[in-house]
Amino acid sequence: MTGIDFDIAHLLAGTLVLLSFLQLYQDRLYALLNVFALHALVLALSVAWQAFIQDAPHLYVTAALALTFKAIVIPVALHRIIVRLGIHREIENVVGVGPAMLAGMGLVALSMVVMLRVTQGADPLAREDLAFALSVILLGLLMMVTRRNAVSQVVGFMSLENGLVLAATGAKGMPLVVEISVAFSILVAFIVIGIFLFRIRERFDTVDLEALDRFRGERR
Amino acid sequence: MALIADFAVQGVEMLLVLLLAPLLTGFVRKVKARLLRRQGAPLMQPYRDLIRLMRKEVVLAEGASWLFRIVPYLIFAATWVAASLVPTFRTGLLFSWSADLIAIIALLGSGRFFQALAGMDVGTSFGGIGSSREVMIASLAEPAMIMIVFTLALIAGSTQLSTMAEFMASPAVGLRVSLALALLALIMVAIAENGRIPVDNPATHLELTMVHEAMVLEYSGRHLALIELSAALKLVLYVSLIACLFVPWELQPAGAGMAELALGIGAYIAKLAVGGFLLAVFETSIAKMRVFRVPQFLGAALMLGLLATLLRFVSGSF
Amino acid sequence: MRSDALAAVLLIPAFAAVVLAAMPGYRITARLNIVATLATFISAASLFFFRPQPGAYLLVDDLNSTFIVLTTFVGFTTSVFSASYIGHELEIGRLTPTFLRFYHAMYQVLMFAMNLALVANNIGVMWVAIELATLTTVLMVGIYRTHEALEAAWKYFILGSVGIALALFGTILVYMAARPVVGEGLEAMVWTTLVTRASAFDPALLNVAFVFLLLGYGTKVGLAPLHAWLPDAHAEGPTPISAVLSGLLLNVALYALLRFKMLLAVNPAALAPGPLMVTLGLISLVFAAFMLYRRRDIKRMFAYSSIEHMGIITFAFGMGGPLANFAALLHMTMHSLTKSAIFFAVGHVAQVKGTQRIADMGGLTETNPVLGWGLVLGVVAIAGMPPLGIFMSEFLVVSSTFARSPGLAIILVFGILVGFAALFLRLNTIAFGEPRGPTAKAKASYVPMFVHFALVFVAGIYIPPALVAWFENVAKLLG
Amino acid sequence: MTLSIALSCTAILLAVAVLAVVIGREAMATSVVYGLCAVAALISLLVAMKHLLGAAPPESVALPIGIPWLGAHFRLDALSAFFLAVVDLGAVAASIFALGYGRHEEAPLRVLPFYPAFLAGMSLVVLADDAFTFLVSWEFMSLTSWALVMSHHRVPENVRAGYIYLVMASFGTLALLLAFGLLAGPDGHYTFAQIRAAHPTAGLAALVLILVLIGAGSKAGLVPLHVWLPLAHPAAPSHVSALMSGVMTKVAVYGFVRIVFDLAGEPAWWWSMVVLALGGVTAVMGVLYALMQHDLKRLLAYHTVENIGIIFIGLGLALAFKTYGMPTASALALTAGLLHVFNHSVFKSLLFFGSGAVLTATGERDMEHLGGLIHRMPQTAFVFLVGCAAISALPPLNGFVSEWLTFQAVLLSPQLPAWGLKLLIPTVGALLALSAALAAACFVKAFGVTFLGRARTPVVQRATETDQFSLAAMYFLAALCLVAGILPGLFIDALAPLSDALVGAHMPSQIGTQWLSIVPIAASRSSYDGLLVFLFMVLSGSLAAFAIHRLASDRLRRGPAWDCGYPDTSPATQYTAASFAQPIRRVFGTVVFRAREHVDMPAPGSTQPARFVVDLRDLIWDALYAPVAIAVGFAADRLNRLQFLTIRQFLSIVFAALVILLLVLAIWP
Repeated sequence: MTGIDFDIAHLLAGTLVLLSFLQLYQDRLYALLNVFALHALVLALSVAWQAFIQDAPHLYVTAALALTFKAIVIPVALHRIIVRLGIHREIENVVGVGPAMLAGMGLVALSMVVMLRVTQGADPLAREDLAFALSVILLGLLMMVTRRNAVSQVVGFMSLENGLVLAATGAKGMPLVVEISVAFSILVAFIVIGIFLFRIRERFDTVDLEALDRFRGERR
Repeated sequence: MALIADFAVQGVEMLLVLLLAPLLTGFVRKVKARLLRRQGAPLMQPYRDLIRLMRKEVVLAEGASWLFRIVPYLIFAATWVAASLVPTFRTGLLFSWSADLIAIIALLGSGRFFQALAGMDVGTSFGGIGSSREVMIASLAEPAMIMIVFTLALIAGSTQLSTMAEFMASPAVGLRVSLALALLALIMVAIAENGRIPVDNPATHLELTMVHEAMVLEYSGRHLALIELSAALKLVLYVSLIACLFVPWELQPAGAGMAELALGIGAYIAKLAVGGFLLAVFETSIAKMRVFRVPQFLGAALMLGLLATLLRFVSGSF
Repeated sequence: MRSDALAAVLLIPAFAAVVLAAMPGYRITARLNIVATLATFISAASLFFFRPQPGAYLLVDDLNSTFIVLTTFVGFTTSVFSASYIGHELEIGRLTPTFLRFYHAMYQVLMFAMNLALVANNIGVMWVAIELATLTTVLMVGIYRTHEALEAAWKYFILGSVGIALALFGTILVYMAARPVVGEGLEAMVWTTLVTRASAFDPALLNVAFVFLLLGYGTKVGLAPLHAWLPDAHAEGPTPISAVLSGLLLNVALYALLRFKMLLAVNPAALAPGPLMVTLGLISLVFAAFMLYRRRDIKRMFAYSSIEHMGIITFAFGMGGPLANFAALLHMTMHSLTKSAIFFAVGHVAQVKGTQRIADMGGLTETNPVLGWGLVLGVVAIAGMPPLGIFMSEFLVVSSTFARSPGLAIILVFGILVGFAALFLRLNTIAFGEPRGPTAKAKASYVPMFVHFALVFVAGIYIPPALVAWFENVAKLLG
Repeated sequence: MTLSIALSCTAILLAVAVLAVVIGREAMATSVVYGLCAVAALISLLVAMKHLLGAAPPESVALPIGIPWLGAHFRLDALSAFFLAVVDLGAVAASIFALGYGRHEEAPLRVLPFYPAFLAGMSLVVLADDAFTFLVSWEFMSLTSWALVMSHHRVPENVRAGYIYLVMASFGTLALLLAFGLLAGPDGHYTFAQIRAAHPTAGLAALVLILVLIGAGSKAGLVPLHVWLPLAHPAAPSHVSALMSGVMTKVAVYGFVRIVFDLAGEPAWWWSMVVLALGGVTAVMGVLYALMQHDLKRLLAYHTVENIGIIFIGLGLALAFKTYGMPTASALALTAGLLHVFNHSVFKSLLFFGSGAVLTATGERDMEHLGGLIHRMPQTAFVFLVGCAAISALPPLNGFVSEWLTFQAVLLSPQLPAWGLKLLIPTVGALLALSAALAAACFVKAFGVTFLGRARTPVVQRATETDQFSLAAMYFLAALCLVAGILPGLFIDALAPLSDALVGAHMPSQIGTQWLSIVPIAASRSSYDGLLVFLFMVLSGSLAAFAIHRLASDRLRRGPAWDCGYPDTSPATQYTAASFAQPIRRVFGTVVFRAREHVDMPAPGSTQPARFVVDLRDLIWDALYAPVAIAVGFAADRLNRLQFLTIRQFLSIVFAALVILLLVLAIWP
């Protein structure tokens, strides 16, 4: 693999991490959705690039999937839902944006440390990619746990999954990547539908545990 | 031949304690009366009482059960057997090995057990008072007695009364702290066990103060006679126990001749007299204590006994 | 013949799923369900005798063959139970025929998924299968469409999906670790290849991989603190599903974890997986033991007891060594049988009493003697009392641990005792005392329950040498 | 051969248990089950006695069950034979008693299946020869007895009792499990033979001793692990109470002896001190608790605690002598302890049978509602009296013999070099004497209040003498009390091979001695002859009776009670159990139980009755058990909050776990 290939792949992966940070930074739903669409787009690009440099045509399927489904369909659908359910546009954070960003920094550092312990013998592209992928995943999780808003949590989950796809495609010659990405898209679809079905306006939280307690009398 | 002689001696011993028992009681009463400047009943009075009681018919309370009727015989049997196992004028009695000092105490214990039961049999309040107080006293007196036995047994290296007595007679004893403690404790226990002042008053019929009398309140006739006799026997037993353990002088060894035996008997009667006199003096010079002071009195005895035993355990020289 | 049996294990359920989805009518579908599971069980049992060669995707070895047989067997008995259970649900109208078809189809899909996860020789396939199983159970948990059921299903779904993601990342990392050694492509995901070459893998990658797999599959195993979905899913879903969840799905997830543990065990430079599993196991045990005290819902209570036992098993595997591994395998088997049997009993109890509130049950041994004593027997068994099987495994675990590291054994014993006390505290209110609640006789088939108990009892007294040899091989395999 | 017979008897018992489930509803089920139990136990009893008296060599057999590569090992040596005999003797008596008593059972299906299983469990414990078999049988015994305790489950107290019992039992079993784990080592050498060969290190053995004291002690009822016992034993049907009190506690003692004297290697210097101290405290505490009771069966249960204390004193002395290489003295102490094991099993079963008879006749366990039963049930009263006298250690009955031997052992102890023992043993001796005296007091109360006096409630008037089977069982045991009391030599000689095996010496043979007296060391030192004492008492008593009736009067007239001239009073004026114990309560209770007496005397002229309330506090419960319960509840409440987190919060926990693990990896060297 030549240096330029490596640099481009590296660049795209880095961009994904950056975008994850941007997502953390957003405090309005629409903006968040837009950033996520961008996130998915960059993912599609990087997957396509991987397909090109690994000349693994099946990866193009994944790329296309990411592009159409995540970058277009889902954001639109979520827009609709927001309108339908009249979810107000503010994103409620558990911790403020600033602390969240700091935590994100910490997580990225952590993933770097963990991944760079991998011996030099391993394929450098894999190493860097994995490091970025791991940080994307962690940032996604961070988003899920710091945002109270259902939609933003879904977005968090999806960017987490983008990280997965990034890792999977980065893993040269890994079988089943396409299947996995498909499976995940279905999963995400389920979640979105679920939100829509259960009318989860604000957050996962209010699919009430209080109800559970009332009916089951578990709380003492 | 020797066996027959031993049998004879044992028999004499049993009869002796049986016959002397009322006399001792009478003697104590007489001395007490004298000390109180009273004429007092004659020495033989207890015998007369016993005989009269035996002749009288028994008036049995309605609630009384079969237990109530056999208890007097049980008590008498237990006390008599116990008393006849204590060497009085001669050690090495034929059957002395059949029960050691612990067993003798246990025999007295069974006597008391049944007496307390009899006290509860008729179902009167006084019987209950008597029984419950009696067992309370016993529950402290018996352990104290066991502790005393431990001390003596550890000194004499045996719980066998004859052996102990022989050892006590021998010069090997010497003067020991533990012995003194044991003697003191033994006297306290003896007073309690025989229901003498200050623990109990054999002469009282004041409801709230009596213990022994309350238990036997419902007895009459021959039953009462047996119980009185057993009480007298018990007194003799304790006096002769103290005598044979602490003043074993003129206590004749096994296989002694007639003359020595006569001497021994004389000495024994003298000891009884002294013991009775001292008891009378003590009783007249002290007031009865409240029932709930008794535990402290007996607790002191128990502590003394325990202390003596501990001394023995820690070093043989005490 | 050889590979046929293996194929059957997978194809029968898949096919049955399609058929059942299409077929109306309660009686016939229930029967068909039973028949299908029975057939699956038979073909699985035949794997004992004809073992196919491991392929690129499928594998049958000592470790999983026992699991397959166990899974298919419990699946069979559960289907028998579910026939009588679902009948009652239809009568009282908690389920409509449409949902019933769905239910039976899903049941078969679940069986398929679990079998696939067990026989998969490819870590990717294994992952897919387990996720499939998870999603199916999510759907079945929500089948009653009540508020609580949907809530539980949703919770399960979300937490499950995150677990899925973590597990996948772990799988990818394993592949990355394997690739330089094994070479690109399919081979680098075939377990049999991996385990032979793992010693040369990059330890750092393996470590990270194991962390993700532990958390990912650990969520499915229900180890505290990843357990949150488990109690509600058990409590709100149909009881047959609770039985399958506790009895089988947890095992399957743990089995996956074991595979990767073996992978790490081969590599000397990698961190020892033992301590991690021991820690998680003890946490789950003690935590669940305390949680048992405040439970008022009978199914939730037994769900927590499942967490407790999963903790014990994980702990034992973490300790390692022939004794502990043997004990863990035995415990796994016994727990599946016992716990599913308990849920059979609980299902009927809940139907008789018309509620799952423990406070509304009472004097069960008076009103429904068979059911009541069955439940007592089950609790006695699950609490680890002789002469039932769990006592033996707990005996082996505790005694072998105490000699090696007393501190851990003390914690273990403490947890067991606390859980024991809690279980019997509740049992007393359910089974004894003055009868409470409705006392109608249950229309139930007690056969599956007592078959399980019979097996557990026999295992407590006598384990056939063949099985022993089996377990011992596996114990050695696990190191 | 003998072993296989014993095992097959156990198998028969298990089969009977299954049979009971099948035929439980039939009318004749009771007779069939208990009859079969009696027969099986009898056979096994004969076998055990043959093995013990014949001083036969140990037999062992291994069955291919239990832990596969280990198998189930069974062994019949002198120790197991003795305890097997004790178990089976109790079993025979209980079964015969139950032939009559069991008819009154309202829910036989809750008793019949578990009873034979319980018997089987107990005999399996004493026969087991490897850790696993031992523990299985041990826990099986607990389980079946728990089921029997729960047989009258509609009474809330019984359910609570069963619960506490089961938890304590499992606690003890886990302790024993840990002990065996230590003895067996990491690679699982579970057979007793391997354990004997192992010789554990000192620290290990110390830990084992403590664990065994917890495990066996909690089953035997050592203070402070006794709390379950007075709750559980009375809750069961009376013949089961008899077995639990008389026999099961002895099985626990067997466990202690087997492990400490046989398996755990050489005792350290302090072991005997712990055992002695526990024994002394247990003896006194047990009897003091008993004195405060007015429930007859609970009183008996507390006396079991006391007697266990006495047994452990004997064992502790044996341990002390063994430690300092005084085998003969050790043999004496051990024999004393084990003889008391036998004696207590006899008279405690007898007493529980008696209480059972009273219970069936009156439906009352509370002594305050009884009284005067001696008129209604004279025979029961008689045998019960024998039992009371025996347990109060009155000569010439058997209870006295074993306590006498224990005292003799105490008198040998000054030769022990250790200073701690020099100070401890006399104190323990004092405690022993105290407990004996208090026991006598307590049984005066028990018998006096229950059988003597006048009836306190109408139920007594309806009472009738109990059935023939029960009487037969009770007479049998009463006779045994007397025989063991007047011919103790036979029993002591039977224990010789046992003490040889455990402490390497035995008491001098008693058969040769004159008049069948018993001589622990030497005739000059001490000797006791129950037979002669008995003869003397009979002789002098009957002599007196004869003489008086012949020479003096034998006239007798019934009249109203004198009672110091008070008019005929109501039965309510009698002394009750509480008032009888009041003096002793004043002496000990204020310290031990924080006993407080509240009197509220209404003003003169007011009509409401005066009240007198005594409140007793169980300090052991307050100090040890209540805090545990509170702590568990507290922890449960705190952790229970985790059930109610939101999904996001759960996710955060997962996230935190992930980050922590990654951090661990990051800082991994």
